[in-house]
Amino acid sequence: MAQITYREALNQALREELDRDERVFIMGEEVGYFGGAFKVTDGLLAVYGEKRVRDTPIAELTIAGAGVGAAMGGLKPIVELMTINFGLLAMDQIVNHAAKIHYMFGGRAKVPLVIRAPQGAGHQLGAQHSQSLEAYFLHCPGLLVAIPATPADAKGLLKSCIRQDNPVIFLEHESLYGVKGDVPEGEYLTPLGQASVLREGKDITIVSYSKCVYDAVAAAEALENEGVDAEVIDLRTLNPLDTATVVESVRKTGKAMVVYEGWRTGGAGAEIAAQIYEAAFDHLDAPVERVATLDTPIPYNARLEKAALPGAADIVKVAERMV
Amino acid sequence: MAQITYREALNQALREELDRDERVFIMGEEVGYFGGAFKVTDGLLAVYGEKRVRDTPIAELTIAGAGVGAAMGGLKPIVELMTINFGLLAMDQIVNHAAKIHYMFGGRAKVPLVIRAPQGAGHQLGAQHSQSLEAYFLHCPGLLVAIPATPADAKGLLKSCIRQDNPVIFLEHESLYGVKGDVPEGEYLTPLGQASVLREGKDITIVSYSKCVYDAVAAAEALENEGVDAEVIDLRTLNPLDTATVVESVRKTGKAMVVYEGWRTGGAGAEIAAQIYEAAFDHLDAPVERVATLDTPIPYNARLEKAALPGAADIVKVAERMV
Amino acid sequence: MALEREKHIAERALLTMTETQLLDLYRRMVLIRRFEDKVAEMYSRGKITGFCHLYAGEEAVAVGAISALYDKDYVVSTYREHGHCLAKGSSPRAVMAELFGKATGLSRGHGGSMHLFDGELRFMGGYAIVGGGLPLAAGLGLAVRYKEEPQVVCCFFGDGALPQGAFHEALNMASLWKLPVIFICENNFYGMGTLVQNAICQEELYKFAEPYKMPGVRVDGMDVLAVHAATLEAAARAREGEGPSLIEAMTYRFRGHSMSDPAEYRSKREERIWQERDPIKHLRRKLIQDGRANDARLAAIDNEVAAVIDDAVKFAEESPEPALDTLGKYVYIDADGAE
Amino acid sequence: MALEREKHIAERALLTMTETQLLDLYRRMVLIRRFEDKVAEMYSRGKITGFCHLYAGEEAVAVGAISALYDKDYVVSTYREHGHCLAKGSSPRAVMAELFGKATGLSRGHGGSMHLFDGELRFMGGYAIVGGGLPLAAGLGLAVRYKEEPQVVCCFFGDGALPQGAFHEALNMASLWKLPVIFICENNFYGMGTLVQNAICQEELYKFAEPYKMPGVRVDGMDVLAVHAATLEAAARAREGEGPSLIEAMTYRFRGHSMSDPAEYRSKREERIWQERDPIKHLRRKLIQDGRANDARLAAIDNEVAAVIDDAVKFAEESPEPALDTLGKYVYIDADGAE
Ligand SMILES: Cc1ncc(C[n+]2csc(CCOP(=O)(O)OP(=O)(O)O)c2C)c(N)n1
Ligand SMILES: Cc1ncc(C[n+]2csc(CCOP(=O)(O)OP(=O)(O)O)c2C)c(N)n1
Ligand SMILES: [Mg+2]
Ligand SMILES: [Mg+2]
Repeated sequence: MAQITYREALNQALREELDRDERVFIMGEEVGYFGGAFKVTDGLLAVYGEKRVRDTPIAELTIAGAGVGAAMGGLKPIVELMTINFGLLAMDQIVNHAAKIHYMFGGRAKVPLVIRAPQGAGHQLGAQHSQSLEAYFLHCPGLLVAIPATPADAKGLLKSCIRQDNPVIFLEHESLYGVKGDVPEGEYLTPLGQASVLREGKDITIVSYSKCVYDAVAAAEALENEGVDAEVIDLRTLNPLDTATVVESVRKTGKAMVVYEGWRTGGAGAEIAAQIYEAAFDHLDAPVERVATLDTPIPYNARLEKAALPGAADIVKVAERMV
Repeated sequence: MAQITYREALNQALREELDRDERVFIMGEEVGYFGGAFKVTDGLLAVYGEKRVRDTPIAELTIAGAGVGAAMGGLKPIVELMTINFGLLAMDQIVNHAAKIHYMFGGRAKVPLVIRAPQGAGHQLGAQHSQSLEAYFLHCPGLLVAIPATPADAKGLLKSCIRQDNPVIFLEHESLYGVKGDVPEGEYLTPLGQASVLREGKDITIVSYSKCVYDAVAAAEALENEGVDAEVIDLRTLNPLDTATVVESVRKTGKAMVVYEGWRTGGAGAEIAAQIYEAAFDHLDAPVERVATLDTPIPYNARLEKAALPGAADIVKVAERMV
Repeated sequence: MALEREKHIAERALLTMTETQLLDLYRRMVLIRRFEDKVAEMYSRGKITGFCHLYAGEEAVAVGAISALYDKDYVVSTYREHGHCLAKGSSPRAVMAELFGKATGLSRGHGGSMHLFDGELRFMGGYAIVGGGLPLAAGLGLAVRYKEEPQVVCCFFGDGALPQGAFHEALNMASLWKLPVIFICENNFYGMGTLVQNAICQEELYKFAEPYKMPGVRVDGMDVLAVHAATLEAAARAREGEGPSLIEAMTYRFRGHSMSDPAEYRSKREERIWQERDPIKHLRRKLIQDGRANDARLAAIDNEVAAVIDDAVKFAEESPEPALDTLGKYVYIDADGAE
Repeated sequence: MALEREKHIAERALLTMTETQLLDLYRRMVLIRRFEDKVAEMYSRGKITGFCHLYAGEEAVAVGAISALYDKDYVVSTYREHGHCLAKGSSPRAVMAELFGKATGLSRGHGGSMHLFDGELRFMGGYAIVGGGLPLAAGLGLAVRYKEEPQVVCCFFGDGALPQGAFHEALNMASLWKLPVIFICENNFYGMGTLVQNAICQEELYKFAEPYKMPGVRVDGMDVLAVHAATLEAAARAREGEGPSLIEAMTYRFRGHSMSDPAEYRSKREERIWQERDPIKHLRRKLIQDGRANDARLAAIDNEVAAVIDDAVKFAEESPEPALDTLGKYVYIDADGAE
């Protein structure tokens, strides 16, 4: 198994699926000549040509909508939104169209579309460039939401998403592109809707996804020194949501914390917590804690930004309070 | 006190604020000559003229954005989105602009903008016209969310929203426009962030907002016959969220249910439940239940639509299970 | 004046068409009219519910345009799509059943009046977001070009969609990539109660084509032959890889915006003027004048159509409601392709 | 050719301007250039972080346009807005401090390079969503007209914003309502790495003005006087209630898209050609040729400006970071107006 970056893993998944299926193509701002704003599609234009790696104008609504149309026309588009912040311009095509079409036409139309978008804060990009918006997409029946943390899952989930027939929002974290990890070469599929238990433990369950998974693991290691044995679960997809794995863990530990980078209020953490309560209320010794971004737009100043975001230290602090 | 409809109450609030403050004006599709798609602005054009009651082209992104700009230019715009479904086209101006501007400019700019929009299902309008999207706006620091259930609150909240200086999403329910209730004449302000206890009870707390409040009250009456004494709380605003009133009630009843028309998963109910758990975990005898719309786009067929939506019978059934 | 040239072309079309073709145009227009009249009746009887936007008065646009296409060409439409769907060839039974919310409906009762879809006939759906169909049409055009197929995509939308950003974005993308899309704007002078000149700074909507470097023409949308001819031209161009066109068809809806709109913003006089230009009467008159058909033949078609519509209603009435368990179906497609 | 007429007007502007005015234009352009050069230096030293888009090369556009406005006129900008903000008169200290993320910054360290705001000077902000400022500008124009004030709104955006729906929607609204907005497109040939002709089907961007029934002109964006003259004309029109205009200023960014972009998609040759057309050198040459200023006077300005910039850096360096408790401030405004 090769150690490659999250970025390379995505690039590999794209190559393999472009090779595998003629109907797969990529479209988005700067995905071709520029190789992608975050270089995820680097080198693909040279190999696959303009037909399959298509630069678009800056027009998010119609980029997404053209993806929907192309999918209905028999292709398997992979649309890159340069970041999810700009995806707010495409909400109508994502929520009113992509997510509704299969259902409102009684199952007679389908939209096999993957929309990839980086998101997240941490680079002082300010309020309009630092959002984590998975909660919007989670609250939208008809739309799958994949949100990998590791290079292996970045590859495995992307491939799985491309192969299935529902519209998916595939959210990458801008801070993860350079992260390295073991990634199986060639055919490797991560199933949608299966969380992965990254670390077993018996004292507390830390549920997370995307970048915060690394904070959770770091926190768990720190907690180990204090004699606290934390289990860390990476959800990998938010829809489908693997409640079973989470609940099983909580039944064992009796304590749960959800860690994510979206805003605390109304975020995915509330949903995950609600599902834990609903399925494991009697096993819980304390309320499920949410460690998330403070309810403020993200400030530019480095110190303020850091203070707004959740980190390993926050997790440790909350865990200490809980056990 | 006069018995007037929710629609008339809104119309009254608009008239009073137009009279009170020269900077207040209304803009949106069909708000003038047509009197509003739901006739909320009926008769206003004749009295206030085109300057203050402005018909716009169909261009939601720029209607909202022009509202933001006009607010920054010293006016107090009230923007009507014909329904919140079309508001998805305006998400960029709402989330990336209206909600961020005050913060990202260090408090030096302000956006005193009210965006009114009807929402909700129940009239067989199909998947693209039946959504309840308050959860998106709840998950957006910088944006207030008002969502009145009664005619009195429709008036009182709208006036309060117009008078303050933050951007607000003001969500009306399409099924409530014809509902009548006592509404104080003249000056009447409902404070933002204060839930109202519509019915006191000691056995279970039913937290709701918007149209579902009526279902909750009807269910509470039905439950009374079965000897179950339910307390019903209408949140009235989701941001600010009056957790204190809810928690106080739950401390008393030990059981809580959240009833709302958004989709179950990732909806406001998860957040409300999470806050209840966080503040009153030790007082809860059972998990907080969520009675909400099933996780499917809204179908056209009447029977299916009804089955997808939460109703009084669902509340009763869940309450019976809980007590 | 843009319309003059188009009129000549329409006259030529009349001469070159066979009688079968002409009668087929007539038949399709009558089918739509009768269908819509019946829908209005069924709506007032509570058999059809929700929003319902009728196409009566505009038949020449759908029929003129779609008759200029091949079967495998795609059509994208709006919430006012019964006419487009029927013109594309969908079964009146399945359309009526959908409006009745029945399991036998085109969208299995999940869609209703605003969301018809007929994939086999490449009627790619009615969408209820103003302007929402244009990006989809661009995407379909992209798929056609990608697969190197000869099809075109015909995208209908109202004058009300012109001010939407999606219009601009889709026209740019289609032109930039030379996609085979025919954008047909049904200019019926109103978007709900708003006159076109209160919604857009440029009343001659076809003029928007120019900066996008595509042909823009205005045609008489009450003349099925004029629409047909303009669409033929646009389709030929699209098939030759020369890219999209914009056609503005001047038309009029004989009824209110939807079943609940009495259209009080329009004058009786205006309505009368347009009713005199009824596209069906117009074609009927022409056919008889030119000796291409006689009264009896046309009356026979009228009767035929009436029977088809009655049958459609009967079918819809007798069809079952969708089973309650279909509520949760069609939200997702399983890995094995099941729903 | 659109540029020819504009060139004559520019020549006239040179003749009619006072020496003070001309030197002020020069001073402002030099100020921006030196500021940006210093920002690049500070960025590479890690004093400035995040995304940072420099304006070097494009100074003639901001300075030409804004010098044609009155103080109370509004300016709306993008993430590449240091130049517009300085041209509008903001203190280099407060701008630099903002880039340093300091409490003394224009946006108190909450905004950074992309989000400058100076309400008193009616610099209405830099926005980082491509096309996001256009609807705001329409709204500001509406406010001006509502209050029956004589101001205009000058809205800057890049060529990359042309394909956005917001462009179309805002131009339509501004024209329909005759709003006093001057839309200035800074056509620097690239949106990030994408050539304008790969993003929009119409390379002569000013031609988009026509269907919106507003004047559209293309000006030499390396000639401050040409931009100034075109803006004066548009502003006069707007003030007279005749509505918006579109100005396309042909310009070039001397650096990459942002500090992290080496601009590998551009040829050295192309960059050299444009550097020869440096707007500052261009004005300098003209002033000397026409005897409106001499080398010494211009050099004195250069030195003055250098001192201002050094002072700005010193100020920014020495300013405090925002207090940690400002993190939760400015999210909402309390009922009593407090934050
Ligand atoms: C984005 C959006 N905004 C508003 C509406 C509400 N609405 C439905 S139809 C309509 C008018 C559209 O007029 P036009 O495009 O001219 O079509 P016509 O009804 O005349 O065929 C409006 C405003 C909508 N469905 N979608
Ligand atoms: C809506 C949106 N999409 C994409 C981006 C990413 N982005 C930032 S600047 C830029 C290029 C814009 O180019 P242009 O408008 O020509 O301005 P320039 O940078 O040349 O001044 C892009 C794609 C964004 N900020 N906003
Ligand atoms: Mg119309
Ligand atoms: Mg550019």
